[in-house]
Amino acid sequence: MKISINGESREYEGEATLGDLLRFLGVSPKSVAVERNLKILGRSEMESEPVEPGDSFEIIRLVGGG
Amino acid sequence: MKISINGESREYEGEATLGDLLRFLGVSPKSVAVERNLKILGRSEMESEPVEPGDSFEIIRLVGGG
Amino acid sequence: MKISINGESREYEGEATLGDLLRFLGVSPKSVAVERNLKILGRSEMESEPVEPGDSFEIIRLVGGG
Amino acid sequence: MKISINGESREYEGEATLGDLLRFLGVSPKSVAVERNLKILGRSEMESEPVEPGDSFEIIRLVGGG
Amino acid sequence: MDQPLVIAGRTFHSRLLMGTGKFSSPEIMTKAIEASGTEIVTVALRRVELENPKDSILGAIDTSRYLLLPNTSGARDAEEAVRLARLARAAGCEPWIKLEVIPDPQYLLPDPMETLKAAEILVKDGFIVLPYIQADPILAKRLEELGTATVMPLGSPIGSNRGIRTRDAIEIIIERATVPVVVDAGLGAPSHAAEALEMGADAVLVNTAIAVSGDPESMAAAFRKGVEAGRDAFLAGLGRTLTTAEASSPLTGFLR
Amino acid sequence: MDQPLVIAGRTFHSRLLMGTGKFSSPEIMTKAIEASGTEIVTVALRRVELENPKDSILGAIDTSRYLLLPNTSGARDAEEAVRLARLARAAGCEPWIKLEVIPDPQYLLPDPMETLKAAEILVKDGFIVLPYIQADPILAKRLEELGTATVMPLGSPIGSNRGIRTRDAIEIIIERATVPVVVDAGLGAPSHAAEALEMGADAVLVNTAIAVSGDPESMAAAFRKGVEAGRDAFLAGLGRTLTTAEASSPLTGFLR
Amino acid sequence: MDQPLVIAGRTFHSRLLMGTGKFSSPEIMTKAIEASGTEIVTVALRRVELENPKDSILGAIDTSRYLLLPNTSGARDAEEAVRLARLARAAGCEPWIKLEVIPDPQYLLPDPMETLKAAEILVKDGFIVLPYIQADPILAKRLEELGTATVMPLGSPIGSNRGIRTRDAIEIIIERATVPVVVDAGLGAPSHAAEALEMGADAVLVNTAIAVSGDPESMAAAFRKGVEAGRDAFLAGLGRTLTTAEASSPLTGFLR
Amino acid sequence: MDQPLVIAGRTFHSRLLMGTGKFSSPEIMTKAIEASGTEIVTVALRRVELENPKDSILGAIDTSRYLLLPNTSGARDAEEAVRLARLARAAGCEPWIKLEVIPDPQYLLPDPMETLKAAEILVKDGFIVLPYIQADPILAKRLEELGTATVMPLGSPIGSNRGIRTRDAIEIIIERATVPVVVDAGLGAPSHAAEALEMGADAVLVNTAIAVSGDPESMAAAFRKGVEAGRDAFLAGLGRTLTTAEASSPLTGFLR
Repeated sequence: MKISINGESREYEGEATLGDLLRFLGVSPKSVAVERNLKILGRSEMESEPVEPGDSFEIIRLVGGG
Repeated sequence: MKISINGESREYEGEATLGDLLRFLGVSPKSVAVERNLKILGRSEMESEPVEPGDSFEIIRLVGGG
Repeated sequence: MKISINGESREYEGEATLGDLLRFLGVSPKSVAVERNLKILGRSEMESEPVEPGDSFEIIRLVGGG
Repeated sequence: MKISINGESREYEGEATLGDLLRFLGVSPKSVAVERNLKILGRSEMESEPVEPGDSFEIIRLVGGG
Repeated sequence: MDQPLVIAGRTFHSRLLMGTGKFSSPEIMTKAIEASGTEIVTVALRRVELENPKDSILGAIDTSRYLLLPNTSGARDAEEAVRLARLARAAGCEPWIKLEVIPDPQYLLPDPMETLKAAEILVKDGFIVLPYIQADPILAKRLEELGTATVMPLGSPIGSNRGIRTRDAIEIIIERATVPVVVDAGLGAPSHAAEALEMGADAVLVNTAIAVSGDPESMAAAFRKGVEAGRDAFLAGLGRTLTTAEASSPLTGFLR
Repeated sequence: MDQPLVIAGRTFHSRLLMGTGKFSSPEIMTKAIEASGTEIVTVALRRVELENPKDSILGAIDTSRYLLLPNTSGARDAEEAVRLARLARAAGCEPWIKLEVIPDPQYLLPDPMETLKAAEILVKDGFIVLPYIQADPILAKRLEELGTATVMPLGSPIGSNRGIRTRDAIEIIIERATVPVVVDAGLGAPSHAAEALEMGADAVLVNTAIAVSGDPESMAAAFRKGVEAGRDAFLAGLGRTLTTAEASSPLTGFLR
Repeated sequence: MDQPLVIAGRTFHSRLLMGTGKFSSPEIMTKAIEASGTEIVTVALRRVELENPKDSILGAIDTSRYLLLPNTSGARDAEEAVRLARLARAAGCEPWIKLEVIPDPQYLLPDPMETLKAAEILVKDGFIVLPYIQADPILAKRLEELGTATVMPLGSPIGSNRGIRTRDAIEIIIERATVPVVVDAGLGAPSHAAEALEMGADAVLVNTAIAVSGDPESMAAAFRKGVEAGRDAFLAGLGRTLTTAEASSPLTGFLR
Repeated sequence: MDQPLVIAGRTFHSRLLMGTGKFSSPEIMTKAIEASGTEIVTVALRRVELENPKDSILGAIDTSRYLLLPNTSGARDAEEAVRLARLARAAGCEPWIKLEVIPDPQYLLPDPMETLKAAEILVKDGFIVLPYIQADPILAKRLEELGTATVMPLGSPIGSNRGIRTRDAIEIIIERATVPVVVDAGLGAPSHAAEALEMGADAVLVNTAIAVSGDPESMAAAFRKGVEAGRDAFLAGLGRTLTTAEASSPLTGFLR
């Protein structure tokens, strides 16, 4: 299915939960925040949140800053 | 009748137009602005604007300022 | 005899050495410098330096300063 | 004869007065000061001051400055 | 040749705006206004004193020669400022207003939010708005976007005579503004006014330094010259500053 | 009414001394001198270039209108300075000399000891001596005691355009001097010149800021106005500076 | 004895907040954090790079010892700032946020109106808000009234190393604030940090000056000492400044 | 690693010299000396009071731990200064002398010529001379050439607490000196001391700011930290200052 991650359009054929997607991307859920279609997901929701065609995800992490 | 001018309550028995009132007070209409019951009066309205019991007037003039 | 100490004229009838004079004044030689008639005395000279009529002494010590 | 002018050694065969030398050089006496062998010459001396072999002259003028 | 100062389409040849407060007499004020060469004088609004109803500053200012610029001094919020602006217009002034919204009596610092709110209302209401503000480049830009005719950042607190203590921010405001920048408040000496113009400010507003001087007329003339000096220098182009020296006399040492 | 500036018994109506170095052409220099209103122009001494013997600055300066003030630039010690002063006199200048003894080519800072030594010799020799010095109040007093006609403390290094970076010391020099204090060097803008006069300095000397400006004639006029503005303000009396504000409009709040 | 710094009921013994940007490596950053003695480190939020998904700053900061203070850098308006704050919380941070709303990439100056708007929303949403602002005393007071935990006025533009160029305004902010005042941005040297604490600021935030130093670890230690020096001096009580001198040695002249 | 401070071949690990004047009691002075970490304390010389002959500062200073540096305060000319230096040596001090020749009681400014004269005599006489001077780079160089062990330019008048008001000149002195530069006088806060060391000064001397503080012991500790902070920062390398900003957070805007 076609989804958008951090502004890039991607083909994704994996399992249809966000947990799977993050594992697929190699991103540890503990260190990030995720928006699905502009809705910010809580820690607990991440694993089971579905991934559906056309979804748009923002995956954000902490970096150095002043 | 009882009216309020610039925050002071006054007895006024003169003619019942603002023009009369200003003359009575010795104020030249040309150099001031007047609010009647919070309504700002235009130059043209001043002369004929009625003065009624309980009216509250603010008579404002220009002074030195920075 | 009449001598001058730190600008004040004094009568002094004690023994005729500076060592005696300092003891008489209650000044410890270790903590001061002495000029006799504008000649600065070395540590070793102090004890035996004579005191003669008309001598003028400056007795200087260290104080707080910036 | 050999003379030095402003630090440069020169051959000069002209008349033996400073006035001649200045005219030869194209320098107007009115706008300069001259040292002959470190002696500063007054206005009046300039014309007739002799020029002799080995003399050293400094010819100085005013320029823009702050 | 210099361009004249243009505010809201109106042309001025003087870059010195003058306030009329604190003068010891109308005569002294009139002389100072004359000497300053100003074309814009600010005034305030207050209640007529009923014991003394004739008193008016208008007698002392020839409104055919000077644009009267009423201010909203005394207003602590946007609503009071708007009311004052409208009263000024009703009193016969042109719809020009020096907008100041000052909640703070000690340092007389303007309120950025209330100033913005009042500016929006007054611009819509057809006023030509000259807002007095902190030297805040972002605020200045927002006001300009709202349609104010100028921005008037402060150099230092009103009447403090401290000069331009907000130089960095005013430089940024000048760099970015598309409306005239008038440095207002705190200018205590002609050198301060000259500095503002040298920085590229379009004009300055001065009141206290002139009014409380030992000789207001001379001080007004001094500020006039200071403003002209600063403007001329800005146009002629100032040299860059160096951390070392640069000889003004030829460097070829004497006899070398 | 202002008193004129008096140096060594001679009266001047301008408080701006101008240097003649670094101008791109004699014509531009002449125009700038004219525009500055100065009555004293400084010049340097150098060897005649034998390839170009006719060249002289005198053609460009009307010595009937301006006092030529030769400087001793290039002198690194007292002896060279004295020699230069005497050469200047021999070249037909009046016995006025701007004494500068500068061992240091990078910052062009004057040598206090050599300056003092040269001043003593030149005063005895009948010169009217205007010494260029660090802003050192004790040195200034010593020179005055030796009989110099002025003291000329620096604001910042020559040609640096940094303005008055020695304010504290110059204030002390002014407070104590019994001869005119002329602030010299580093004045890069009319606001700097105005500041000096506002502080109570008797005059300023400017060269680089005018000569290297994009428009020397306008810049000279700007400095003239800056100097006049500062002097007028000093005479009129500047207000004191405050750390808080002081309202220029009546403090009785609006409708209160 | 000094009181510890208390922000939103939480106690800190260090008055130096440290930013984590611009370090050349995580190791150097970790050493600098350690040397600074800080208890609060700021971080930013950005998209995960999908090519490099493992990379995280969290590995380099022991969150049991340091409070992570995420900032809203990159937000140009209130809405983006609020979104970033919520993402930070969702990423596992405590609900503390350094609020910065910066529409301007050149000087990185904060927007007062958008900052106020975002602060109101975030305070209602349960965040502990530390807003980065211009040194505007009225704005600071409004934010405090909205319930922000501190105010963080800037000394000079971010990363400029210019120090405290807004001293007058910061003094007023400190005089009036009832929440801690943290001077942020532009502090380029320990002397700048010491000055802020001597003025009575409760803390400072430093990033660039440490991160880009030749030796970040030593510079962090230097800032730690500077902050402690300034705080100690503020508590001990600084002497007043004089325009004249006051002898430190006895004034009875020698032999007099 | 830092090099220790070396003066005349003697090594010191503290870069803070401390004066002993103006303390309210010997106990408080002793505690402050301890807290400052200093290794050099200055003292003055005065006549013994015959009514109170026992009184001596030596009881309060452990001369095995601190180098006593007598000053020549009270001397108005070279001759008095030399006499005082010799008396200090006769009183048992090592031949180190802080040379100050001050004709002026109001601003306590040193006399450059008399200082130079006294320095020459004292150096020949075997003294290690630390002269207190105006911030005059040429004078500093001359003293160094005469063989003084340091130069001690003033930041501002003694006891004025104004900090470094002679920054430009001190920067030049530091750039050129081959002996240690000790900034003396006027340092009123740890930030001033830190600034001096950041500029590259080798040490500072502080008295009034510590002695007259509400808590001299804490203030001494604060100056110690300020000096260390400034030195560490100088060694670590300070960033350059910018007129614009430079982001500390990544510039890739959020979600962009």
